[in-house]
Amino acid sequence: MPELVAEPMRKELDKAKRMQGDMLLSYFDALSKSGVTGTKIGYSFVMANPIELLATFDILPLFPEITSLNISYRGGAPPLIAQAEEVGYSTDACGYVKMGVASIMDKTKTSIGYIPKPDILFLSYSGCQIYIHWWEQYHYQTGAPIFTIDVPYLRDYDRHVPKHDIEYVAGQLEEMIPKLEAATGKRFNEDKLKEIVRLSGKAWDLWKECVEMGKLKPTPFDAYFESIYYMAPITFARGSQKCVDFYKFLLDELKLRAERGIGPTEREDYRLVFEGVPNYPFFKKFWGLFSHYNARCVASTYPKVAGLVDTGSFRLNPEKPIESIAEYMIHAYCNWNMPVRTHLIERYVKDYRADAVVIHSIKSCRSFSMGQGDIREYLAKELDVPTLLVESDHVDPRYYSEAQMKNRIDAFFETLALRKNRSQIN
Amino acid sequence: MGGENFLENMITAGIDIGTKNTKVVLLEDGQKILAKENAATGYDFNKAAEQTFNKAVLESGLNRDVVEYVVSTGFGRYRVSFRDINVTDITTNAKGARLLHPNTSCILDVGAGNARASKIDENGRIVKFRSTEKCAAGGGGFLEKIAFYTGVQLGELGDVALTSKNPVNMSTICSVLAESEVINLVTQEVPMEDILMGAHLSVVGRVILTLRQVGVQPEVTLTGGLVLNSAFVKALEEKLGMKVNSSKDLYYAGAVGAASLGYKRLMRKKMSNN
Amino acid sequence: MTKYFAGVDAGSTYTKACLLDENSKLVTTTSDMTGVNIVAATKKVYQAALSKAGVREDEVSYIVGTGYGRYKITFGNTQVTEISCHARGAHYLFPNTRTVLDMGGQDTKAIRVNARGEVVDFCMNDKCAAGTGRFIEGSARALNLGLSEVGEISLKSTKPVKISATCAVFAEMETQEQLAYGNKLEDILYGVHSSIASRSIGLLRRVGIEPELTFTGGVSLNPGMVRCLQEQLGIKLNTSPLTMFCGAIGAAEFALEKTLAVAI
Amino acid sequence: METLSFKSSFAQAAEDSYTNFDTVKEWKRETGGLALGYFPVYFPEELPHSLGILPVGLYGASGGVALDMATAHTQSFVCSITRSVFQMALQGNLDVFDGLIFSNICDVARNLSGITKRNLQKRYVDYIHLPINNNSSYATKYLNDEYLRVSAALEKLVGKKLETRQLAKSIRAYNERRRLQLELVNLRRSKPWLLDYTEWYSIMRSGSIMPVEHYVDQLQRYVSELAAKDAKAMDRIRVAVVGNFCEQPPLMLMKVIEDAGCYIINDEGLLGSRWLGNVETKGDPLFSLAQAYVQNAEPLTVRFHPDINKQSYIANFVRNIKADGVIFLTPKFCEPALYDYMIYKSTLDEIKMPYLHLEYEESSSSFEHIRTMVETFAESILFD
Ligand SMILES: Nc1ncnc2c1ncn2[C@@H]1O[C@H](COP(=O)(O)OP(=O)(O)O)[C@@H](O)[C@H]1O
Ligand SMILES: Nc1ncnc2c1ncn2[C@@H]1O[C@H](COP(=O)(O)OP(=O)(O)O)[C@@H](O)[C@H]1O
Ligand code: SF4
Ligand code: SF4
Ligand code: SF4
Repeated sequence: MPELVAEPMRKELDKAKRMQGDMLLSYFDALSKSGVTGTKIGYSFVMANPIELLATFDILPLFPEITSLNISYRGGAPPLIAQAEEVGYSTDACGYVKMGVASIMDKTKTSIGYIPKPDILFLSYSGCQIYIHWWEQYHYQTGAPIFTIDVPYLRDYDRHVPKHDIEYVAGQLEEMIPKLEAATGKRFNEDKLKEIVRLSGKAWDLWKECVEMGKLKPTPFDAYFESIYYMAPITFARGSQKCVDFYKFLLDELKLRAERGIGPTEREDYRLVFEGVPNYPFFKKFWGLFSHYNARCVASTYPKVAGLVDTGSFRLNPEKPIESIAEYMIHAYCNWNMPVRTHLIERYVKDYRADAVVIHSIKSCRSFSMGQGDIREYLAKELDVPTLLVESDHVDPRYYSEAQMKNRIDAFFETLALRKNRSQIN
Repeated sequence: MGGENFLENMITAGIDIGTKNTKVVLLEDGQKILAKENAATGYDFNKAAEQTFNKAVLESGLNRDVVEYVVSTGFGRYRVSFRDINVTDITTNAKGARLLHPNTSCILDVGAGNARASKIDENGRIVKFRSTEKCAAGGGGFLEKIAFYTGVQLGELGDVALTSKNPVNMSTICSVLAESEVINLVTQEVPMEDILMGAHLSVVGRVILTLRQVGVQPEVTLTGGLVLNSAFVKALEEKLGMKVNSSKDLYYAGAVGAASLGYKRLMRKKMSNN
Repeated sequence: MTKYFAGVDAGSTYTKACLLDENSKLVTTTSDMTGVNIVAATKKVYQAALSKAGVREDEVSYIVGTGYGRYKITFGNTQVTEISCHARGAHYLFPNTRTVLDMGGQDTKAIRVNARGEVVDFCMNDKCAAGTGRFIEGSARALNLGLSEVGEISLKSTKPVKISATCAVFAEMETQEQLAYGNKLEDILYGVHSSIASRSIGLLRRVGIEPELTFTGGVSLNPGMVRCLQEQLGIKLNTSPLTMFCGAIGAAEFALEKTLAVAI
Repeated sequence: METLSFKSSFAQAAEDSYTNFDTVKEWKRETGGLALGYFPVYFPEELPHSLGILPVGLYGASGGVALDMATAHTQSFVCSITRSVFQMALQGNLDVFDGLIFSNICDVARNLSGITKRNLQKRYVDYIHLPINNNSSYATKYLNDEYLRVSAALEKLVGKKLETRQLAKSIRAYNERRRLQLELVNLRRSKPWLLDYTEWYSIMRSGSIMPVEHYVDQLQRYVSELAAKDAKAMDRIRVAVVGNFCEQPPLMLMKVIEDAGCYIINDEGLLGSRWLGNVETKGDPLFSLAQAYVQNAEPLTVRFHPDINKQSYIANFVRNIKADGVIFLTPKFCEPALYDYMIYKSTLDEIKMPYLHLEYEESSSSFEHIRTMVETFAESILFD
């Protein structure tokens, strides 16, 4: 990251980022101690998980997506991917799956330490079908049982959810309660669930306020590259007071930045909307290719994989915990059909007064990437929004070619500069 | 016909038509190499086979008619008009490797296009085999391209690479990407030997994956064009952490295996005729 | 004293240079293999352009570098990506250009431009659908043929073979397998050109094909490729012996413009 | 072999279902009915059928179309069937269909439904979410409601109401088709030399384009004639082909496999059409249809079965069909197939069943590499 703001100031303004880092470390620490403490580990997905229900039973959730991306961010992906490919996983398979499977093979130590094996596999089938296959791999690898919540895809192009979908998801959540009681030996405590849901709801509200700060011109933060740090607590710590505190803190920090007129780059020359999963192994380099042009992201889709908080599509309600969790689960980003996803991006461009859209496409994640070409078609051809589509991989450094990436991004900014100049003349 | 000696001095030929090179071996009694020749395959396979075969016959100083049985193998095996039979190159490479190195249990055959790994049991039977995944393909041919961009002769490629002290990390999986990465490295004026060694390591990385998929078990024998490449062999041994059989004759393993299989067929035929 | 403006395109295969005078008239073009020493190659090609035109170094007011090696052009004043340069160069040669297809050694680009030759939208090949000059070179070398021959030979095809693989790696394997089936050389080569053409058309569709379409880059010299593209698109392409220099010409135009901008 | 008179009509219909759909056009002209295209794997054909709509399976163009338009909208690292179906949708081959329906086979197909909708604004494009949690007591009720939702949309399309009696009749017709297809499956399993794979394939494939009554009629005669036939068995290995459940391999590829010394005694091609066995028609037929799916669906890669152990399933399966080996034939870039390969292969290793993994694209036209692999595979089993 370029140091454009004076160092002491930067430190002052990056407190939330560091706080997030500390939270993540203590979370990893709790995971690694689970063997000693006897805490049950429940593997879960970032998208559309009923984490509130797990927390009610004191199950410690482990998100292989988060461990994988962190390992990858710290350069630890290649040995794990190689290990998985040696036993037969294809180069075309999602890197998360390969890393996940390899990270719990015997004697594997990852760049963030040992990853505990699952006691229960919570399968929320929402959007990404690879989830199912991934959990099956774990199931046959470790014998841990799979607890399934099937989440119907959003079929309606106006975002309408039929009643039977909500009934089905809520019904399955109800059915899971006795299973959880059996697995943990704990009685279900409805009040506890309600309290957790209340705290979750609070965190969502604060996070929503944070992401909408991107509407300010200039935006005080980068809604893609910085959000990727900020989005972590809402996933792994949701439902706790600590999580609520974090977002309070973050909101204050963002407000302070806005007040003082500073942000992640020296100036704000371009406002961008980002779509797609980032490339973790080259995260900072990739960011640098944009911040070099004083471009800031004002809104993006990926940091909302844990919940589409700013779309008004769900709201956690402590009085109706199960139904509102069901609704939350249905409205996961990848569970949305393509026209609805496309329109969300379109709305971001308008509401956040963006100059252009950047799509980062992941070769091995088809849940995101299939159809991104069509998003580009729509934005570029029908709305005349400049759109750049570049591709690499989320965890596998073998698909990143820096020179090619730079060339495309440089050229993109050349065209944006032309457009800008023209609109200033006109 | 009569006597025992009709089973002696039997000469068989193995013709291995690879994507890049055609290799021919003449074998006496399924054991002794009388001649070995190779030439570029080009685009007329039968012609390549014919010419290389004639050269081998010439080299052996024998008459063409004494070759009693011709086995074709390799990817152009169906296009050799004068073959008696054709066998796949996975089988012939395994046979050839075992003939040349009797303690072989894993064979890694790296040609121009892709790599195949196979594992054989104590009787020389193939129990498991695998070819590089399409996306991870690119064996010697990739190195040839790199040689071309960097202006190094193919024969010297390995030696130049071996002088590298600081090989670049070229981790890309697919050779389309790897090629453009090499071009970019050249553009950045990274020392030639470091690029070359990086390229070798990247190919080794890919083929080892295939080998590990069948299970590595000593002795490992390398066959195909890359036995001629010192850097490849060294990188392979280092990454595997074991010695790899890589005598120069193994370049002809496919043809040797083919000729030896021809000898077996011929024996059986003669015995039953007798 | 006349002033000159130079564009140097340090490509992956060829380095190209050109000079424009202050009236934007093309004075000269030169090219040579890039080879392994980019700095030397760019110097050499640039010097060749100067001596070919009889222009002294100090008569050149501004030099713009482009191409993958643009940061290695040590004597240049600034750099512009080859996407913007090809667009400008195509517009220079064919002012009615609205779409540019640039096929070079390393990548393929589809560019939509406005009436001023400015880039409106562009797309570059994804690796898995890469169809570039490199691939033709690969086939040429595999078949022991010269680069300028392959296109000519493919023109003789009467029964084209279909090469269906999308990625260049697989397509190369497939080419060789077609030989194993005993297909004729010209038919296979036609297949190679045709498969690359269809991949580039996919790319062109991403930006939208608006006439006139100008075909630039080294591969625009390949008659086999031109034929395949025209057949599949059903429209005529602009090409000329100069389209290979579009990158350099565009760069020189930028050099001229930059100087003008500074002067005003 | 040539004596079987209906052979060519099967072959023609199958050929027609790649890109032309002339059969469908003709049917529409004759009957004035509507046609509906559906994407693999599972689709309740009975629903449109009972409303007089002709359901037709969309199984890719088998290399019959250039993919230039699809390339503009989709990434290059997705399987070919999605790209060719999308290309056909854009360039008009699918104009004959009044609606297109997708279901949750995989992430790619799922997103395909949305981009198809965006590009064909006026067309009826729908998506069925088939439940995966089929041991939930809510699953059948959910699917029943989902079928009602789709029926309502179809009713709107034709301007007709779904009638219980009609639906029961449709289910019976498809029950018969499933029964006959299974009979043919068993016949081929026991005597694979009775018909070539190509022939077998076109019979199965034409089942997804021909009107079911007509098809059943032809198939009935075919099966009985075939059962009475005699042919010489060759010394070949019996292989099960696994993984080609969605994108269809080129027929030439299957021929290469058989010619290399194999009998394909099982394949997953077009599997959806034979999945549920006999569906109950007494009571509420719509509910029965939903229940049949939830309870009887065959385990298949793209379907999650909470209660089925895939490892013992594959072990029993290869034992029951007396396979000598398994060929995993997976479409390039088809992730679901690649994951099940991992689960299956560990079991096959354990029970010492030889297997081979190959990749294809529907448009592949070169098979040398595959030929070499399969020949070696057959050699290693035959000369054991
Ligand atoms: N003299 C040599 N020195 C180094 N490498 C060589 C030499 N000859 C061939 N090779 C390598 O071997 C590869 C060709 O191997 P070969 O087994 O002949 O291929 P195929 O069987 O596919 O035709 C070439 O791509 C090249 O990398
Ligand atoms: N005379 C020619 N005939 C046909 N093709 C040519 C000719 N000269 C160059 N090419 C093609 O052009 C490509 C190089 O194009 P160029 O635009 O110079 O690329 P780059 O800018 O990357 O160096 C080569 O790969 C080759 O395929
Ligand atoms: S395919 Fe994409 S959404 Fe699915 S697990 Fe992988 S990265 Fe996540
Ligand atoms: S370009 Fe590379 S990654 Fe893509 S299909 Fe080809 S070999 Fe695979
Ligand atoms: S072939 Fe595989 S990846 Fe493609 S649509 Fe079918 S199931 Fe999905």
